[in-house]
Amino acid sequence: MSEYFAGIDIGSTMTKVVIMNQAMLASVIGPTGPEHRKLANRVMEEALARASLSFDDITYVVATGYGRINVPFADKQITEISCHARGVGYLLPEARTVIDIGGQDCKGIKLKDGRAVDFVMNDKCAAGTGRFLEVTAEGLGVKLDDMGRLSLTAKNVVGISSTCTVFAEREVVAKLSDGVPLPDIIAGLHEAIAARIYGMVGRLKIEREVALTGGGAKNIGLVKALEAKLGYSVLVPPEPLLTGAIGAALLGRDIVKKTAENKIPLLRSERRLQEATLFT
Amino acid sequence: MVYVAGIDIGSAFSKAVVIAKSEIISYHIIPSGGNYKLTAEEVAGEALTKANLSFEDIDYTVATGYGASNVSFSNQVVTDISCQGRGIFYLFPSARTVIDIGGQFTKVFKVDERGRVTAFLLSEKCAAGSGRFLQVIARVLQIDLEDIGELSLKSQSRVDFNTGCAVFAESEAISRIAEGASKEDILAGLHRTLAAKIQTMVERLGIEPDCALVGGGAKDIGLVKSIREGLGRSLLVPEEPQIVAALGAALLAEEKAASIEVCH
Amino acid sequence: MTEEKKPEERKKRKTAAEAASKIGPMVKATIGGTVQAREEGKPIAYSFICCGYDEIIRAMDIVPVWTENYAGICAVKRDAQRFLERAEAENFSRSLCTYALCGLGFDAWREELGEMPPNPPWGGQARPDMMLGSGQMLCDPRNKWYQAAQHYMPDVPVYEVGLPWTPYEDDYDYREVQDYYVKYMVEQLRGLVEFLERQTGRKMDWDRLSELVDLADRTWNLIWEAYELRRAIPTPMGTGDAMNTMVPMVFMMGTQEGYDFYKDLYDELQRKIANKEGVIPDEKYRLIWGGGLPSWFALTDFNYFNSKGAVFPVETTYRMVEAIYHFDIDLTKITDPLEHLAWRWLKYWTYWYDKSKRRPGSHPDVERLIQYIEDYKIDGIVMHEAFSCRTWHVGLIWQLNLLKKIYRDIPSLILESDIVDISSYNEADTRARIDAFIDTLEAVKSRGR
Amino acid sequence: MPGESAGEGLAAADRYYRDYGCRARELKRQGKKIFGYLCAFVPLEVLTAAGFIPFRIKGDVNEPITKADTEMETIVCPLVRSCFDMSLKGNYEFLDGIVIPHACDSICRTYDIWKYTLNLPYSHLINMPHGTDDSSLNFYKAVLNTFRTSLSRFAGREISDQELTQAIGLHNQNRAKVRELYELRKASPPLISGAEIAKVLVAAMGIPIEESIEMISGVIDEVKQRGGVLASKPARIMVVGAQVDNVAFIQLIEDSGAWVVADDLCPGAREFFSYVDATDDPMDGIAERYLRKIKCGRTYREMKGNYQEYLEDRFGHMGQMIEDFDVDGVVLYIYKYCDPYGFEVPQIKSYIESRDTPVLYLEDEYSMSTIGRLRTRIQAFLELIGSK
Ligand SMILES: Nc1ncnc2c1ncn2[C@@H]1O[C@H](COP(=O)(O)OP(=O)(O)O)[C@@H](O)[C@H]1O
Ligand SMILES: Nc1ncnc2c1ncn2[C@@H]1O[C@H](COP(=O)(O)OP(=O)(O)O)[C@@H](O)[C@H]1O
Ligand code: SF4
Ligand code: SF4
Ligand code: SF4
Repeated sequence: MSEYFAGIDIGSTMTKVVIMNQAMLASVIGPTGPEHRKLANRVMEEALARASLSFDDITYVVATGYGRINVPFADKQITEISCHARGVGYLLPEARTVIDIGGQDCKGIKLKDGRAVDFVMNDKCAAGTGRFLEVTAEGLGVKLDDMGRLSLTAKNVVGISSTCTVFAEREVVAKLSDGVPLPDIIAGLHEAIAARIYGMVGRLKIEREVALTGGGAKNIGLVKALEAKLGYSVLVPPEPLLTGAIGAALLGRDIVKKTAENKIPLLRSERRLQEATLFT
Repeated sequence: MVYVAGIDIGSAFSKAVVIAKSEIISYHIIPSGGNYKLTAEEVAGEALTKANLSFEDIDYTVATGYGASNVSFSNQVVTDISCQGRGIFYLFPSARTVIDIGGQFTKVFKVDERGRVTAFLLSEKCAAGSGRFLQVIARVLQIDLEDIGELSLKSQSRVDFNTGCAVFAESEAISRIAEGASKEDILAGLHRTLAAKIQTMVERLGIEPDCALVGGGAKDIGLVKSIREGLGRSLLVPEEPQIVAALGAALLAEEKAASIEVCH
Repeated sequence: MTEEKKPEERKKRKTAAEAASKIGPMVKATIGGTVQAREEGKPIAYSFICCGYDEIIRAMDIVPVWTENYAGICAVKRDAQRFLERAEAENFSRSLCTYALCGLGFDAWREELGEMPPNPPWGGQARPDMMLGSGQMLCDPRNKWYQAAQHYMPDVPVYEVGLPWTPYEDDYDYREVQDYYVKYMVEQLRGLVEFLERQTGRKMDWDRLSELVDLADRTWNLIWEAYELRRAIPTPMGTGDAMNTMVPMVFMMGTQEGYDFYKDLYDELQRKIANKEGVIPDEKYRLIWGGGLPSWFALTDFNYFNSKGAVFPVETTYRMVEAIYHFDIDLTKITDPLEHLAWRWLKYWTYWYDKSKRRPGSHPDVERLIQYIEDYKIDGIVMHEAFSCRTWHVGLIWQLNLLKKIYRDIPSLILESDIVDISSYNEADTRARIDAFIDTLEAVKSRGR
Repeated sequence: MPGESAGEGLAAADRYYRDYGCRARELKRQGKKIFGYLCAFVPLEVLTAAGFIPFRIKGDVNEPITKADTEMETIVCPLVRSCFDMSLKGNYEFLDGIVIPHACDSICRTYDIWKYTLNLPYSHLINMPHGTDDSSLNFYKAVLNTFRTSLSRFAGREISDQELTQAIGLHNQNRAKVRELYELRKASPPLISGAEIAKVLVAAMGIPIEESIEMISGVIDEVKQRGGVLASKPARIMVVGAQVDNVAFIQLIEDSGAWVVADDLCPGAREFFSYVDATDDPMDGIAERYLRKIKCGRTYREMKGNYQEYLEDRFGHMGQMIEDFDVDGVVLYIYKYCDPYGFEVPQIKSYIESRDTPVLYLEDEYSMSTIGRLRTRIQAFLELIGSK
């Protein structure tokens, strides 16, 4: 009988689920937003449907991400640091450093033999996170998806001095009103955020290869800005948003394997696919 | 009849006021959006339409606010602090301390018996002390900005907040909800946080009665209540607190128009 | 209060005083000189400005590298961010003194490369043979910075010079304790001399030291007299320029070049006063820069003030001298140069104590503000709160509160930014604040009319 | 039911921790004089000898800082701001004076603000030198004598050598008790949790020294009696940092699946592990301890020998503790705007890591609101230790 593992990554912005056995069988990405959080089970159900499995077929469920504590149907909670490390170790084994740019935080992880050995994390200030771009995109009236592409057409990148997200928004709007071309502003934003990320992740003594994960990796402008800072190109997994969820599923698989090897009983929670009680 | 206009291009909202003989003929408020130049034209145009006037009817226009320099049709730019002072003097001649809760900053200032601003303080370099904080929260809680105040008054047990950053207030609010807090209690907590920051500024400047509260934040009755309780005194709040600077700008425009008349 | 609309042109910062315009080249030469000294194998020491013992360094022919100054230069060139980021990558908090962070980032980078980081401003900061730390009460970073730098240069020795001054207290008068303070400082300075002798293999020329100490004394007096000339209306020199002319005061004491500089400045100011030549012809508001180091990347803000009719005839920042003939002891009678340095230091820091004791509830810092406000006919106070330095920037609010309490209500503005980190600065915001402040100055002035 | 006497250890500690200052308030009513202080560098022996009760001013992570901001900039260490805030809000209304050491810029630069805004009958700054060489030591002795004289003036009587010697004895006894308490952490699992110890030590900062000795003795007895009640957890953690005067942070680590078994903190090992030696002039022993024996970033230590030896001299006590208490990982916990520690982070980190002990460096505010964001980091750190 084949064993199936699920990883669920409840991020601050996006909820991601993958189901794996030896390979990835299904994945779903949905927004986290406050009203969606209680629907974590729906995202899970959808993934199961895509994999044509029922919840009882799943051997082990690992939850990760910012909302991991609130997943009643998970067997174990593991931090996104370990999950991203595991995910990258699997997807891009040559990577030594991971930079994960999520919705509300940004992490740097140092890898050795596919395991996290050190990490840094910023979540004190929104600058340097996906939210920075979301907020400013909104201020500029640009779709988030277009930010990266637009910035690549910049001619004179403008400097953005504010690091506070809210103030940066105003700064860019003022620049726009002053007639500065949109691409130049967006490129400036990418540069500012790349500098923040680079300074923070630099604490780990960045080693090649560098893998970029999380939503920020979907932004080509940001990727380019970071590459300019690093002086070399980075690796991006095919779907960077899923890295943590894949890592979670894999860690679940590791746990099951290890318990089997050591012939110790597998500890599983009394789980059932129920609504996550995030709201009362 | 001499018509003049005051345009206040704020960081969050743009306001236009048309007056004649020091009486408000019409006013209009729209979000500032991504292009101040167009916004200015739009908000002024709307206000004029309401007054059944056209741009040609306006003798003099004073622009103020964050995006004042983008108002292509203005005759003069005046700092918003002077406009606020003028507007307050018109509305509440007895006010000596004024709190202005705007989109990016909170300002506290003192005005003298002629509406001149003699001292002021601006909130710190962080959006957490401004009205923007409320906007962020309104969005995350999926309620209309207008409803914030009413809702927070229903709070039974306030959730205490302590965050430095407006953007993070959002995630803090989400986690508090996850912990089971109600929207009402969260709002009440945020109001308290904001009010405490504002209170600190007022105390630093030294409060003198009467105290007026203006700016978009003054439309939030929950916040007003929280500030009133914190300061332990009553507050003068205009009917439409958001247009005070624009009104002041219009009044200054009127003075200017008059003096030009005299010159001719 | 109002301003007719006209297109805003971005002005390049200009210095009013000719003397001030000489500073740029002087500093450039100093920094270039250290890089050259390194090549020539002259002994180089990292050192802090306003250290209180410039003369010892000069008398020993040691080439000082003023590390705070270099960070300031990086900031002026708006090229400090990469060094700050580098320091952050070394795990230094971004809340620490950005002079230190910029310097440490630079050092870490230079040591890693074995050569200067790419395109260093003005040729870069030379690697030292020794570092002279500061155990003054002035600040922690000056105590910790070189210790931290040793992490990147473990072979470079540090000597820490303790030069505390007596606190202003209610429970005793500083004169009760000054003797043991001086004794300690002399011991520390002697230790410094011995350290330098050990490091360089040279002997101190005590006569030369005495001469330099005397030269510095004369420079102190000269500076004081030159700066007092700025009381004139219109004032011939503002704080924007003083942020340049402070250079010889804070790190060229005991040099003939420094003395000559102030001689020229003195003559220039006198000439200007005679011709009624001011920073701006029509002064509307006279302001005091009442606290805080400037944002080095935004010195043009001073010109902005000028454009609004405001001038700064006086500042407390960097005014690191008093006329020594005003001290309550005759310094010239103290012939031992080390003792002389110690007493000068102590008397400088305690200069306003007696005055303050005479006004109930006062404090020396506030007393100094009051004196300047009176002497220079000041209409308003501007301060700058730089987030990364506690030493000069904590207590500003309190000083204003106290001023209001024991003296009078006077318009004030506290700008918030930093000395080096430009990400804390927003020109539009700053200028909006300045505009608002000018409005209040006008309102307060017109009340009198 | 907690009784009235301080004797019964844990319960008393809990009560004093929860209602910090309650005992001082009582004593004040009985006519005692209470002296507030900040930081480990105030020689408490002198205060005790003068018959005054030293009371360490504490912040409150649950209380947002508001009042302090009306008088003081926010670019100060948040701990100091919170302490000041609590004082302004009247929580320490019973103080007769404050004694502040020249510890760090945050403390030193706010001294005047404190002094002027609180307007207490007595205030004094102990102007400690940075250096530890002989001339600095002599100077420090003179500074301490100035303090002694000033305090005598306030007390209206001399402070005798005999009183000093007696006070030294008491404080040393207290220190010995704390050491004994720490011994209980060496077992695996420890006999007493980090959170419990933190509570006891914080409680001890706010009560007279005799009562502290009694309370800690009580705790030791109780813990020995109850035996090994704590569950086994996979990691043993040491916390290094400045003043951590609340349990929340330690509790957070322990809730995440580890025991906190050692520290270099105030209040904690930094402050309690070194004794005052008996010397002919009691002030000699006091000066020696505070200037040379307490190892804190604010004090400058000269390099003797090569750089490695120098690091050993500065941070060796941390290494020793890691060994003695069988520590698996170190959490380096520094407040924003803390200059003495901020500049040492790379050195401490590399020193500890060179001993093959992982380090988690956290920079924090002083507020409960940050606990959530610290949690993920701590859990990840524990996962990382666990997978080693
Ligand atoms: N197509 C896209 N282009 C650019 N950015 C994107 C895109 N999709 C998502 N993002 C960014 O990714 C972030 C979410 O990333 P994610 O790694 O899922 O974060 P979290 O785990 O915190 O939810 C969003 O804030 C958004 O800015
Ligand atoms: N109807 C409303 N109810 C509550 N708050 C409001 C309302 N309208 C605006 N606000 C608040 O007022 C702020 C904008 O105030 P405003 O004075 O217009 O600022 P600015 O001039 O900077 O644009 C917004 O950030 C929002 O928090
Ligand atoms: S005084 Fe301030 S700016 Fe100068 S070194 Fe010290 S902390 Fe830095
Ligand atoms: S860490 Fe050092 S300076 Fe800070 S309170 Fe403790 S002993 Fe004092
Ligand atoms: S934590 Fe640091 S800054 Fe705060 S009081 Fe202690 S030594 Fe000073």
